[in-house]
Amino acid sequence: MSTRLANQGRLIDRSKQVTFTFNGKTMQGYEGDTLASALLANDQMMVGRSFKYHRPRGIVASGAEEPNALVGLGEGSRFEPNQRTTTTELFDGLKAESQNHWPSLEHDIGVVNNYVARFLPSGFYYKTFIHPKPFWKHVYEPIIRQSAGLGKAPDKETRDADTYEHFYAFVDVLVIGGGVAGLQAAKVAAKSGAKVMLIEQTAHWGGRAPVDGGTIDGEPVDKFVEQTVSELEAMDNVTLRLRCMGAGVYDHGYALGYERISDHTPGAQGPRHRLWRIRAKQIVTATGAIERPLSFAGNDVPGVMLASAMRDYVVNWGVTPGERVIVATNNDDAYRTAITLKKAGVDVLRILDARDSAGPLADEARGLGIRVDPGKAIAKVKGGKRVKKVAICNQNGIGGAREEVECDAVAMSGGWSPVVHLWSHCGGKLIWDEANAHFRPDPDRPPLGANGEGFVVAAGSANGPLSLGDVLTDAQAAGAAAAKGAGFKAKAGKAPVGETTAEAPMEAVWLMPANAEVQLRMKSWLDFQNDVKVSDVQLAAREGYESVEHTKRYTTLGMATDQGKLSNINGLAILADSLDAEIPKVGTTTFRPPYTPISMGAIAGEARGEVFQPIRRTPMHDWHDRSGADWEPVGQWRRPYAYVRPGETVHDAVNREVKNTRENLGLLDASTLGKLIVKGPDAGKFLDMMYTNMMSTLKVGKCRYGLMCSENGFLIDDGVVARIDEDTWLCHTTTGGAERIHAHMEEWLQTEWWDWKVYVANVTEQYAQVAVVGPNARKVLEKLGGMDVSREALPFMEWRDGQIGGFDCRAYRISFSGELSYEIAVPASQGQAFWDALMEAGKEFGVMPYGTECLHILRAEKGFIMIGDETDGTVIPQDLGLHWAISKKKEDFLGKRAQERSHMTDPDRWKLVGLETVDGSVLPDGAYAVGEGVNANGQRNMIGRVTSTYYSANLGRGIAMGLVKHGPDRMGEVIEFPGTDGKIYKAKIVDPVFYDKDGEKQNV
Amino acid sequence: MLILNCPYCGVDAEETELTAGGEAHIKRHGPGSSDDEFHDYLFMRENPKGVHFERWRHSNGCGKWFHAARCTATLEVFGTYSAQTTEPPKEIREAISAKRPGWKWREFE
Amino acid sequence: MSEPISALNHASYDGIARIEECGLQGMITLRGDLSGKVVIKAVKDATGQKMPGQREAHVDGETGVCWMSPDELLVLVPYAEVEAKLAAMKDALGGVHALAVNVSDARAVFRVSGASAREVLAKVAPVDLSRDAFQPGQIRRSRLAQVAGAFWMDGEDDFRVVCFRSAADYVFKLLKVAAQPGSEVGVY
Amino acid sequence: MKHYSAFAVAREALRYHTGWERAWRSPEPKKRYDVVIVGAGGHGLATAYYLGKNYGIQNVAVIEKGWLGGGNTGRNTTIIRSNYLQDPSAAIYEKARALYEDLSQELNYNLMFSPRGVMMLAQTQHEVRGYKRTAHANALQGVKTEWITPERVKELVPIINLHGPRYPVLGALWQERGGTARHDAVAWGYARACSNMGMDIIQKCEVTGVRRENGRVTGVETTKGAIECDKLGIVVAGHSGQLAEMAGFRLPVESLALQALVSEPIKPCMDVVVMANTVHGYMSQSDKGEMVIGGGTDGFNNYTQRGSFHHIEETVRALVETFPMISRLKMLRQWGGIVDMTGDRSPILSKTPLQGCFINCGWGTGGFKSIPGSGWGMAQLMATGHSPLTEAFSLDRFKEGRFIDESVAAGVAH
Repeated sequence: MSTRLANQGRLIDRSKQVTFTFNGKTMQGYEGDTLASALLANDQMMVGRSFKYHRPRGIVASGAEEPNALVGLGEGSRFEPNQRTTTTELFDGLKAESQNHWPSLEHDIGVVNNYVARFLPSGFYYKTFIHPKPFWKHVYEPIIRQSAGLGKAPDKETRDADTYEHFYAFVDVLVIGGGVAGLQAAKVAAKSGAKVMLIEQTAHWGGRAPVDGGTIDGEPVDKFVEQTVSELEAMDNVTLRLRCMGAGVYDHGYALGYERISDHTPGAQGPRHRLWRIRAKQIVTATGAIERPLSFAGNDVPGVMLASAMRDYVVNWGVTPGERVIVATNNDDAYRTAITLKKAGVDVLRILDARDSAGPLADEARGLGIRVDPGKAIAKVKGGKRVKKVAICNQNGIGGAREEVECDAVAMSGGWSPVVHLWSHCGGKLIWDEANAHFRPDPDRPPLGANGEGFVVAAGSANGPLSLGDVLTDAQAAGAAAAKGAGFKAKAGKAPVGETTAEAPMEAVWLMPANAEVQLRMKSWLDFQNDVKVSDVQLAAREGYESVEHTKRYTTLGMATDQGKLSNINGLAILADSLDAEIPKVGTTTFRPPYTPISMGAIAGEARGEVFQPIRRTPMHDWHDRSGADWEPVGQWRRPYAYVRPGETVHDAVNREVKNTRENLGLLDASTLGKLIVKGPDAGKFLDMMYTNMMSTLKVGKCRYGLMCSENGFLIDDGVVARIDEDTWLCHTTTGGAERIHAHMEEWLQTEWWDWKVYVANVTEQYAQVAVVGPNARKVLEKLGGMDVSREALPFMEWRDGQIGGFDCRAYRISFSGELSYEIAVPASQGQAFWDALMEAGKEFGVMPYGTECLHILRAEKGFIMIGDETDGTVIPQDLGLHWAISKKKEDFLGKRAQERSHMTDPDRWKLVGLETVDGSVLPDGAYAVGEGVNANGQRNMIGRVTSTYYSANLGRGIAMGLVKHGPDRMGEVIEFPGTDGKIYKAKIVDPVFYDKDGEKQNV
Repeated sequence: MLILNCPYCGVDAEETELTAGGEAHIKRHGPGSSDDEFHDYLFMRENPKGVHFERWRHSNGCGKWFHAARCTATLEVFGTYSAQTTEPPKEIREAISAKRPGWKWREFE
Repeated sequence: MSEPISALNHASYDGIARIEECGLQGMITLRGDLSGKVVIKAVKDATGQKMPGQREAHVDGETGVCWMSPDELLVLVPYAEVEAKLAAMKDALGGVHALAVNVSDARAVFRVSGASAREVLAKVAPVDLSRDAFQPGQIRRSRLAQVAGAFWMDGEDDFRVVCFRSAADYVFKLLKVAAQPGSEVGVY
Repeated sequence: MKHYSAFAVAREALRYHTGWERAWRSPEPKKRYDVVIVGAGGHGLATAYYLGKNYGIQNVAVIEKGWLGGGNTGRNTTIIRSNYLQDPSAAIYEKARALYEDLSQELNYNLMFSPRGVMMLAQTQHEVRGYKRTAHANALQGVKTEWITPERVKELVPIINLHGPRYPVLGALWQERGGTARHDAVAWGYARACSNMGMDIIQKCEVTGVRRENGRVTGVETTKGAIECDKLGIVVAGHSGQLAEMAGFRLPVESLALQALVSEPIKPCMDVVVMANTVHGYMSQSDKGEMVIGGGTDGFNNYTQRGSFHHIEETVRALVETFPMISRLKMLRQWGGIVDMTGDRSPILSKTPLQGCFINCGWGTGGFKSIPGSGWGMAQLMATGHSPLTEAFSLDRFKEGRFIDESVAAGVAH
């Protein structure tokens, strides 16, 4: 059984007991434990079920590479699925539950897959479940979906109780990984004066060197770590972060740091995670190495663990995963585990070394009384929910001639692979190291930065060297190289001297035993979580899925939540062997960020709830909100769709506003319309290019409606232009158009006509603008007093500066409703006061505010087009009968040439008309008119479509506009619009002006 | 996540401050141009895997348009320069030649 | 004429930094040839400040001038004086090609102050806000999360932040989140 | 070719699966083929397949620089839908969708086509009008879609937040028979069928030149030697510009990075595909349980298959707002592909100035869902010189100003 030892445990505080629950069972651990170490201390060997076969699974690693021991953590608004126990710090009250089983971890129905595993090899689902067709969607897939899926989904209405944030940091050198290599590299870089940031994913500095032993400059490793950290802490140019993982390396020196601020103190004040967006001139990846499992039958039984992990559990947390342990290895390092265990009082029954000979560590082991068997291998581990015994065979064989030994844990070591993920994310290349049988960074092909030079340097075991001495030497060089790359002079200096017991060379062992028969290969796991075995990779190769990417995708090797940290190289080697190719020729799959999964919350950062996206507000926003506004998002703005009174529906409110504005007085908050000042000696010439109409000839004091097209000919905006003085114009844009059109103007001025003397400024928000509309519009303004707003003093399509009701203002006599109408602009800071004054003064004239829907109906009654309704990016002004607004005199304007192309001048283009339903009903939004027959693809021929359709309370019937083929030539014709409701709507083609055809009302 | 130096305000701006504006040094063709000329002006774009000249706007910054010479295969930036030019300036072309001997882009090399 | 009201009417929040809306600030956008004598003099007359260089802000309280781009300045004057100053400026600029407009009401101004002020801004702007990179006397136009903004420092730990008036509510809420208790980063 | 079935799997299991044969042969190229297709992605393989199946043209080689299905076919978010607005788009995407319905059976390879339904949320009045318009158009185009209410949206997607503080869900355009398929399997299934017809799929073979005589294509130069052909199809997505240059013409396309990501797998919680265009995000849940999420394209030319992280951020924050329960899920993996974009963001399936040479490119973000329809139309075009499916997507439409612009329907073309 796994249990807490009486001694050891450098990271735990035995004076601080912590209580937690696993699957409802209360357990005890210590402060400093990980959830994994605490579970082991409570003899919880089995912690989950695998993805496909639902096999019992235990803890196999001690860090980020753990594939098996994932749990659902927390509850309610803090529940999180798939949390890795090995990287979860234990805290009091922690609640964890195991995953992917039903009804319970011990008794899981899904395990039936295990019993028929032979019938479910890789890719079996591509070959089966094909017939009968409807069964995939309705039978097979639901079963597969339910049995896959790993962690429990959070409740559908869950709202995350925590907050998240981002932080931008700029450094010369970012060092990722706080082991001895990272510490040393950071120190060297920092001493050059470079601004250094050092981040470490765990809660502790030093990495695994303190566990592995040895000395640095004659002192224990722990002491070196302590000293270096305090040296770094004392330097102003160094930032140190624990619990901050280097998640990804991106172009131009961008790196993501994923800081888990309060995962170990849930509910604490402040954000839970912080996503660091770090810009570094150079990045040092001191990310260490990960031990590889050995591929033998039953290597997935709970109790089989990486040798280094077993050592970690003993040394760091004072926990042993077993009391009678067998060690299997192809290298000397695993002997350290045996020695550590033995010294901690654990029985080490055998060391099975696949090699024929080992180094001095073997002598030390033997000296402690441990039996070492050279050339031996594990044929099979027996046991279901925990290890019971091991069958031993010769490594060179098929797995016969077994001796069986009872034990309760197995430590395995297949050698070490540098963590090259962060080196590789942004294009760093790898080379195959034959001696250590691993891929390591190729220093000649690093990721390239903005200047074309390499910007990532690997350091320590992440770069290949595995012994303490080599690691420190390498880190010294890496730190100096990074500082130099960042433009600093680093002193070469001498690396600290690391000393450990010398090791004999490892020997690559990709399968144990070397010629294992198929029954064993079918039980030799490569990818523990996704249940990919040696036989699966061999099957993929046999079936022609020869590219490493094909194999990965066909078998799902390396696609689990650990992203193949343990399985990739082993799988690759099996593939290479199957193809009879060299490993480096087969190559690796692509390493993609993040290094380990990061929370969606952290990625989203602060952008949630009220600050998810900006809501732009006019000065009268709060008044609208208080006054029943039913809001409509328009770009980033919100505009009142209608002001709904108690007892009214939205539709009622719209009809009331429509009638009142035509009959009495309506107020519209028009502040969102864009206002651009265009000034300069060449401003007239410039606006003549921007607009289809002539703006240079506009007289000072007057207004003109203008159309803007893209260079591709299509309408992009419209609005009223006012000439302010000899060289100044004010251009109104649509709501949400201000920034776009401002940018559009600047683009042409800066990149095409940069010699034209024109300045543009966006003054949209300087003003609150109110449309005062209706037969009583003049009366209310006259009541407020000030400027002469009479027909004579302020005629239609003119503007004046002055005062109304004591407010400085600019009044435009323009109308988008066909009514007598003024748009009055006052300084934004007085917008609300001005609005209040109008509401107060307007009482006797029946004033009511109106919203965007009323605005739309009023303009539709008049046949005025709306950008975004009548236009959709494919419509040219000619389609809309706006020839009058297209200057014939001008040689050039944006869009003119485009509008000469054959398809633009095609007489068959659909043209704007009015549409009146025969029965007075309202045409459906977006309905299409049909012609005869079908086209070559069997689609109904269409001859037109509805662009705007409303119920007009003033006319008591539905009105619409639409684009119809040859429309203007077909006045009076009735055409048919099939609705999606099955009805056919019949509408007569009419003039688009439905109300006050002679325009008498606006010009009074 | 690119960083480009805005030649107008001198900021090393990261991509989120910038707006990409497509290929640089395109000659406008208006009324009077042939269908082919107009088509190429609007739609035909160099799409090189390698050296490219393009327009950017420092939109969340000084608001100015500028040009950048960049490699589309490695994202290396050879330099940024004024938008008020009709062709890549000599020093930019030389900087590219130093890094990518034999490069070619449209009529420039 | 009624009492003018700024976007958030002096709203404030105390977290790891203090966030307060400053009320109305007179502002003039001035576009022109910044090396031209006329423009230099107009700026001097309006603010008493000399022409700022690239990304410089010469600000003293409610008066000052900020470099916005090679042909644009933001001129700060007390709100009550903006019309008079603008008229004088327009007069002075009479002969040259330039544009001066009142944008006082188009903007909102915040003060972010306190020991964590740099960190609060570094959460929302992609800008190096370390002491050696950003100091009083400089202005930076950038983005504040999802909207455009600009800021300068009136003193150590004391920023003024300008954004569009319509975005004031968003920026205030954004800064509040960034300044929430317990969110000190501990680097600046 | 060994027939795939549950019985075959059981039979093979008894001999430990040692009896399976290659899914496709791996031949050396012959000197000459009737047709050479460059690009063994979904579109190239489908083109070859329908050339053989519909027109009996089986002396075909499909040449692939890397490994088959290794480009955008294996990098997309596997969504299949045909609720497009414009007639030509609706026609080709619906053809594709309809072919997907029976493709597993036809190819004897389970592509896991799952018509789980695709929903496009309307979150502004403008989008409401746009999608109602699409629904009307679809009805006339033979594409079955409908406008559904917010209540129905919630029924179909229990994890959705209808009342976000920013944009409420006002309804959705719903295509019940849209869905997803296993992307790799589409390439593998077509490849197996092509190989079975005797076609040669030649991987790790890069085209280095296009042979021409008198304005006609005569073959290609490759890293495995010269190969003659009568007709050449260029179907290489992001690298179309390079191939076109070899063939002596230019294309109005630009290559951009498009990104996607998946979460860690969780138990089923979302059965349909949801696209939220106002906030720019879309998400579905794979059979493995991963939430599959699509991001946006960068605005600049890029061949690195890496995108900019801020697009991932924008997408994720939109989806966290739309589906708040994903906040504590974790992003497992992000990746990028190179998409080729045209001036109107619709594809090009066309003859080219070089006689005998055909181009299929510019699918932008719509490539996967169109594979069978594109292959069908392209095969028809190459075999007969004309296809109603591809006619509108010709190269000369830009000159005439005859665009196929899908962005008008408020929807972005994912």
